[in-house]
Amino acid sequence: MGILEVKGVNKRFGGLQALGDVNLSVKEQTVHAIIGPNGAGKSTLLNCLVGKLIPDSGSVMFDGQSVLGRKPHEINQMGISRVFQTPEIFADLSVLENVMIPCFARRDGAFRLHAYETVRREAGIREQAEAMLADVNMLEKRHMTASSLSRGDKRRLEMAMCLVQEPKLLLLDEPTAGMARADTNNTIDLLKEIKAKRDITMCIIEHDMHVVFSLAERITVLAQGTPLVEETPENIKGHPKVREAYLGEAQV
Amino acid sequence: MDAILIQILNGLDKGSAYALIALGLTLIFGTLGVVNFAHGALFMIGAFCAVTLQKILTLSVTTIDPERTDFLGNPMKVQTPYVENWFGPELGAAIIDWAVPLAILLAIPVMVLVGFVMERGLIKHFYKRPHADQILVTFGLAIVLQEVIKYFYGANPIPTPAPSAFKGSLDIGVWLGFDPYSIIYPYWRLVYFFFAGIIIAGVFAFLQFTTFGMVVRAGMADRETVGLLGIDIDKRFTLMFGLAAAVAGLAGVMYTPILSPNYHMGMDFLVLSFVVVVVGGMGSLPGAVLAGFLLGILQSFASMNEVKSLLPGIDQIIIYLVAIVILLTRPRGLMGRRGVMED
Amino acid sequence: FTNAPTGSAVTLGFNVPQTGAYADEGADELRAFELAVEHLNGGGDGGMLNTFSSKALDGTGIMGKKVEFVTGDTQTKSDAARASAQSMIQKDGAIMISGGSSSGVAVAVQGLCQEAGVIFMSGLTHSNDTTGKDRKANGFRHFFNAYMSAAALAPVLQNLYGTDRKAYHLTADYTWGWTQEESIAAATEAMGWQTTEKVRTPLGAGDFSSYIAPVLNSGADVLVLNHYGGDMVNSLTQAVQFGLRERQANGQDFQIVVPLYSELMARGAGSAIAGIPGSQNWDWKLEDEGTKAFVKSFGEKYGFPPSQAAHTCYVQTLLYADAVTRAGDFNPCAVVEALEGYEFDGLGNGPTLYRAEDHQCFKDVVVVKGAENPQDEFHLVEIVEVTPTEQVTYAPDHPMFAGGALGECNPGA
Amino acid sequence: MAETATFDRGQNNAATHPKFLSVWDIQAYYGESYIVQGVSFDIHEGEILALLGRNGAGKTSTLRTIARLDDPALRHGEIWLDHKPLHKMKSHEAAANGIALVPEDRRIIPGLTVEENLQLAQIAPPIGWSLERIYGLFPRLKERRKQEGVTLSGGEQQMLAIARALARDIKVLLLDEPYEGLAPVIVQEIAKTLNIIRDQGITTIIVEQNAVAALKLADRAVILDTGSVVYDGSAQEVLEDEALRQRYLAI
Amino acid sequence: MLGLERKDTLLLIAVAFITLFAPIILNPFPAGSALAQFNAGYPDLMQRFVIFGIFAIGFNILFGLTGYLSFGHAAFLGIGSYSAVWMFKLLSMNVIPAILLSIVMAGLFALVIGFVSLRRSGIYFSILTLAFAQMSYNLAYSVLTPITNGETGLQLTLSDPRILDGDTGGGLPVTSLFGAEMRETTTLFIGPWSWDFSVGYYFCAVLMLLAFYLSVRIFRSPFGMMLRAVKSNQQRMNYTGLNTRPYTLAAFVISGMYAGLAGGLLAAMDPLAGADRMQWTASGEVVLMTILGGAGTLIGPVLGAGFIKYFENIFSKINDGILHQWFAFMPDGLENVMVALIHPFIGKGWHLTLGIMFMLVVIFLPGGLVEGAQRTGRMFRRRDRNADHVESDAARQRAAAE
Ligand SMILES: Nc1ncnc2c1ncn2[C@@H]1O[C@H](COP(=O)(O)OP(=O)(O)OP(=O)(O)O)[C@@H](O)[C@H]1O
Ligand SMILES: Nc1ncnc2c1ncn2[C@@H]1O[C@H](COP(=O)(O)OP(=O)(O)OP(=O)(O)O)[C@@H](O)[C@H]1O
Ligand SMILES: CC(C)C[C@H](N)C(=O)O
Ligand SMILES: [Mg+2]
Ligand SMILES: [Mg+2]
Repeated sequence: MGILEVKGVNKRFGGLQALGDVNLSVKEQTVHAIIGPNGAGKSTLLNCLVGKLIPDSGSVMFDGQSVLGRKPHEINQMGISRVFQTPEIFADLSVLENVMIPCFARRDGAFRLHAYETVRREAGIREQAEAMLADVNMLEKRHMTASSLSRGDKRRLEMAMCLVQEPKLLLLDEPTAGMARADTNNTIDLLKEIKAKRDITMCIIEHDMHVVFSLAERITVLAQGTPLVEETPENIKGHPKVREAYLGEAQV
Repeated sequence: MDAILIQILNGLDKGSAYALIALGLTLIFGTLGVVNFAHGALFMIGAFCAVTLQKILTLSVTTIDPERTDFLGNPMKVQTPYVENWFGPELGAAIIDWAVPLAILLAIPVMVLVGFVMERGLIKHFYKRPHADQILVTFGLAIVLQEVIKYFYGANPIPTPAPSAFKGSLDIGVWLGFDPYSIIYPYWRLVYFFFAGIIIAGVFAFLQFTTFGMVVRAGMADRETVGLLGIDIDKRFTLMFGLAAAVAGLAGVMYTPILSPNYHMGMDFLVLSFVVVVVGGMGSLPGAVLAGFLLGILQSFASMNEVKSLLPGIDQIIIYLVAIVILLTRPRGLMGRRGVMED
Repeated sequence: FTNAPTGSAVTLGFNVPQTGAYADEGADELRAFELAVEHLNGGGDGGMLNTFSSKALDGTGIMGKKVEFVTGDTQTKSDAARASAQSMIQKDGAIMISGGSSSGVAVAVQGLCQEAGVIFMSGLTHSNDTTGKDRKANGFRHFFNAYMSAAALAPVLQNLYGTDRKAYHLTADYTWGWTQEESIAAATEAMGWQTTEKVRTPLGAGDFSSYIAPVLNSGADVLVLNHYGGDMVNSLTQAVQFGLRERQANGQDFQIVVPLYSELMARGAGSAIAGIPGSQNWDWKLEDEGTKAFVKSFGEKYGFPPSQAAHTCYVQTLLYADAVTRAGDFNPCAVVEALEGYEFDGLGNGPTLYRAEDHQCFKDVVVVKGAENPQDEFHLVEIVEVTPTEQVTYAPDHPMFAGGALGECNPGA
Repeated sequence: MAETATFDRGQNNAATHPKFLSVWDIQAYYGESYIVQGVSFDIHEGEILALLGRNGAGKTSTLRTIARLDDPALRHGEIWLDHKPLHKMKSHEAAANGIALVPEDRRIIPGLTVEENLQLAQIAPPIGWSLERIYGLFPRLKERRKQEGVTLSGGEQQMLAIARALARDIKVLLLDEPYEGLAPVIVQEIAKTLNIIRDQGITTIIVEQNAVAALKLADRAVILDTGSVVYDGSAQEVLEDEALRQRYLAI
Repeated sequence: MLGLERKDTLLLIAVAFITLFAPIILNPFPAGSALAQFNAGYPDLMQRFVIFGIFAIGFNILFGLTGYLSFGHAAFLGIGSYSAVWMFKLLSMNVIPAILLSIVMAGLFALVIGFVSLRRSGIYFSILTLAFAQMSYNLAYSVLTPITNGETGLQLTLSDPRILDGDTGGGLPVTSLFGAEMRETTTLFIGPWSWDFSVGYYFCAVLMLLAFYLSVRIFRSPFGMMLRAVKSNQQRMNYTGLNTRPYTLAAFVISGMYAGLAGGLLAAMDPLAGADRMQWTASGEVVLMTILGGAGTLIGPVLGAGFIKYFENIFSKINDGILHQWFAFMPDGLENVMVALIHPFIGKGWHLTLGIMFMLVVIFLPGGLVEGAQRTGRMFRRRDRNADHVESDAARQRAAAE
């Protein structure tokens, strides 16, 4: 049994079968990559996991519990965090506050009326957030308003926001897209480090094969809404179908 | 039965007014995304175009009639309109009589101009500003416009009768086989209804059969990108504003025989027109028109004695009640588009 | 007592609607106040000071103190009106407040003046409540009320339209509308009319068509419009548009009645008003000396005849000044005493009494109708009859006025 | 193919040199923050220029300035395209003169379908590729043409953004991270397309984090760091000079 | 101090100082001088300043932080007033129970209305709140007259039971705080100046300071941060494991209670509750106050409230007679020209002036009055550009918003 069990999930958008009978099992404390051509349904699948979309049929179990029918915040509180394909951050807030909010969410749950304490006094939370920002090399930008970050920085910020929650399952939708190569490498290291430090499971979507092959232990290839193969990285590299449908002449 | 029919007719009429106002408002609010609290003022200015034309047409030469005396016992000043002097008393009187429809000719250029000036001079700087700022500035403008009108025309309503050809009413009931007088409908209201129909159809056709509507909507959603595609969106926004102002103004002109114009009529309609637009759904022209008619008719029904005796006060709150119910059952009003002013 | 004048001047507070639907009434009231102050201070031609039966006033202000005034905006809202009155009392030291153009405002401000210990000489307020259940010792009303309108109108209506009539009421849905509806219905029923329906309409409805249309088939043959201001202009115009006046019902011509009239409303309604009967507190076309004097000084100063709003406010100011002078004291309680039961003449409408029990003024009521062919814009209203005082007088404990108590006069701090 | 440009700083050479697009000492601000700090380079017709640099170096800001968007605001410097002063234009005028920008976050217009997004590009002249031709290049878009543009998958949106640029008759194509989020096969496709575009004489500036891919395609490279040019030379050289890459790109 | 940061403490002290000395500050001109017209230091207006300040502070907690624009907040003000007057009629003239009931009732209504309205966002939310408030207003004006006394407004009468107070003698009783009458005023004369110190004003002022202090705490609390996050990106909130609904609802209820408090105080100062208080124009007014002062800033709403109330009460009272007094020193012709020029803007033209001021402020001071204050402040201390401005962070957040 994996920590995440997706069984027979279907999702249609009008005439389009975005997901057709997807089965996926992600083992605890592994990094599982999902790759596939554009429009294959990768993001749609993640959307079904975090409650953004409700599949037409099928089941999604996390840690032995079904996530279907739960609200996004409940799912998050179960231990699933997600980095989106286009950065979703609190654009009007400072970088530091962006990271503090998930810290609060982790400590206090989905709602707590702490209207009389001051944020300043929450030293523990702030230290946590600053430590996280330091990890992603953004500490010196902590007082910037998030909207004025460059795009690559926004991605790093979003990742920090998810990591700081110490989720059991981290879903990453193209976390390094638009990141400079150096930062991509840093990110790979960071994810590896976190993985080593904590019992975390990761599910990663990437088009950057360097990232995929540096991190993934299992790879599922999705094409036109259905899993094509699920294999170890070594086997994927040489897989003819995958080469044709996805990799092309790319060097991996 | 006839009581219900007559309420439907009344509702259609009220509905056309709501629909016309909401239509203009949707162009600015639902399409340009500007919370225009001055829209009511535009409606009012339209109405005062009719008043002004009437005033112009009755500009008079003053002669002293020593036979008669005025209220202080001084010799009486007699006023004869210039038009009667120029065109003869009969034609002159007829022209004066037709002041309201003629005012359309005055209102179109005036309103388009007002729209242009307002957009270029003020609104232009507020597209990127928060809605709150738009509210403040347009509300300020509305107050200013309304006070200016009050300064020149006073606070009391000014009668602007329909041409005498449209006085009286049509006995629709007789056609349908009811007793005479059971369903009657004033001619001018019929005119208003058809007028509304024409304007609505015209605006729809313009936006449907040209790319104008699409471009403006796109420009609203993302003006930067539209600029990257070589489109001068500012010009189109200005035009759109002129169009919206003209629609609002014409709605006002033709409404004057039904509602004697006064300086606060715009504010009176303002809140209601926002409700109509939102119930129709942000950004949807058909939605605005539909909601206008729907609320008009419902309001008519709610003012029937039978209904009122069951639910006292229902006629005063029906619009709001319906608005609440619709907005709770349909998240984006009747036909709203996703993402328009939802945050 | 509150705001006792110490210097060489005394300050009066004129609280009128300067914005909102009644702004024109307010403007006319203000003109009248200014004129009154001018006359009190010995300026102008003296106006009604010359015709007033009391000769206490001599054009040297009030008790030798020059009259000054402050103005405020009621916005025709109770809240704003009270704020404005408060500021006149607290900031400007006004010792008397007058003006206003709505019963709600009048009652609210009257209550305030009672608490603050100043005199309130109300302006336009027609609801029975002002001197009925909401009467106050410090407040006086020169305007007539709904009951008196009804009492004056009823006989005229009987003459015009007979005793076999079915009336349909459209009523502005608030306190003033209700009391007028109640009064008119009672008076007309007393002479044999039936009331088929009383329909309440929301304030400022704009389009009344859905209330008017059902009148057609209701079996009624008279429509009573208990509306005022813009509402009345619209409901009347629309009723005429719906052809009510050309209609026949129950074998008689259909008729419309507007119990409370004003010249400004008549102007707004245009030709629709022709022939419609109603009542007024006063009209500039009255023939008495006081009226003539007032119309002359007002007309010469402003170029048009005064409205009934102007008249009321002018008279209220003179009356107050006179009462102070007669009492020889600015103390509100002395003023109240001087005004209670006071009889006078020469301020229009003939001999007049300020009744002690409820501070309502009793005088002739003017029944009017819209002119068919007005000779100019000032003759939109014709006087039908001047109803003598006796006919509109009622007992202080009349049920329509019951439930209130004057309390004691309050001189304040 | 490209002559390595040597730019005389402090002088506007655009008028005298037969350069196609000249950017001279542009300085641009977001509000009060000084972001583009005097960038100069020029390009010949049909050249492909790779504009590289770390996150936050100012690449996007430079492209936006050239496309004449309101933000960042150009306060100093000149931009000449084919003897026309872009720096005096607004973005829609620049577009009419042949500039097209494929923005980094794609900027598909909400509320419009895929096809409407393309049609919108063809409202103002000059008009480029026909819809058929575009669909020929991106069959995926043809399939999805009735769908609302913003619901496309990330990669599909990227295709639409590029397609939208091609729908106009352009002289200069500014690509801000065109490969981001695209599957390797598609990246190869697009690279091919860019070559086709170059063959038609369209000048391209490409900003890409995937520096290697961009350099392979490009004739010249300009590297930015904190808003200034730190390298301007042949792309080949950057590809080959490890030390250079390490210094400016950390790869 | 008080658990606040230095700059907030300074702000609080400044506000406290200004409110406490308002009777002096607002009456800068000697009584009887030509400019005395501009004095605003009389009890009724000062009370209104602070009461509407409370209203706006509360509104700002909802609008300034979450971005949810309620167009029906006046309903809560009205409910507060009605509750308080009923308390005066039935129980006692002591203001404490009245105000408590106001807050509780307004809170309850806010809970219900907020629960329903918050199911929608953006303009849909605004219209829902507007609809609820308009319904309340229309009903209060007509059908509910037995409870609200309709157009006239709910007032005290001699026949009210007032179980705790017992007989009050002949006149109407007055509101008080354990015997201290709200209307009690001491006037201090110093030279030509006169200053009014009224019990009612100080009562309101203390509550306003309390309300202000609370709002500072809320702004600086994690809760406040969450609300700003809601405004910025609700989606992200949800995917971060936070349930946005209780946050917004809590903000709505808190701001409703502020409105209730304001309504209760209005009634405590002047025991009358009119339906007009619930009309959309009244809801609009608090919106305008907040934006005018600077939404999302701490002190802005109070400034906005003061600004509007000042125009309403001071400008509307200037009449031609006063103008003539001012310009009396000029030659007659010139005097008349000046009066004619200014005439349209004062007295009955005060709305015109207000409208123009709205436009000027929003055009030239995008952040509202607070922004104006900052600019002036900046002008005075050009030197230390980087100095921390008291409000700058909030203003910046606001500028970045939407
Ligand atoms: N709301 C929607 N309505 C209609 N179609 C949709 C919707 N959302 C996604 N789709 C379609 O579903 C398909 C799968 O989309 P998805 O975003 O899951 O792709 P993806 O695998 O993440 O691709 P990419 O790698 O390009 O991001 C696409 O063809 C997309 O156009
Ligand atoms: N709207 C803005 N307001 C203020 N500063 C901004 C804004 N946008 C970008 N910046 C700043 O300008 C600098 C350059 O940003 P730019 O987006 O041009 O970088 P970039 O080179 O494109 O980076 P990336 O590779 O991450 O996309 C960054 O420091 C960024 O923080
Ligand atoms: C203006 C008044 C004469 C009538 C008004 N409606 C009232 O309440 O009394
Ligand atoms: Mg995707
Ligand atoms: Mg970039």
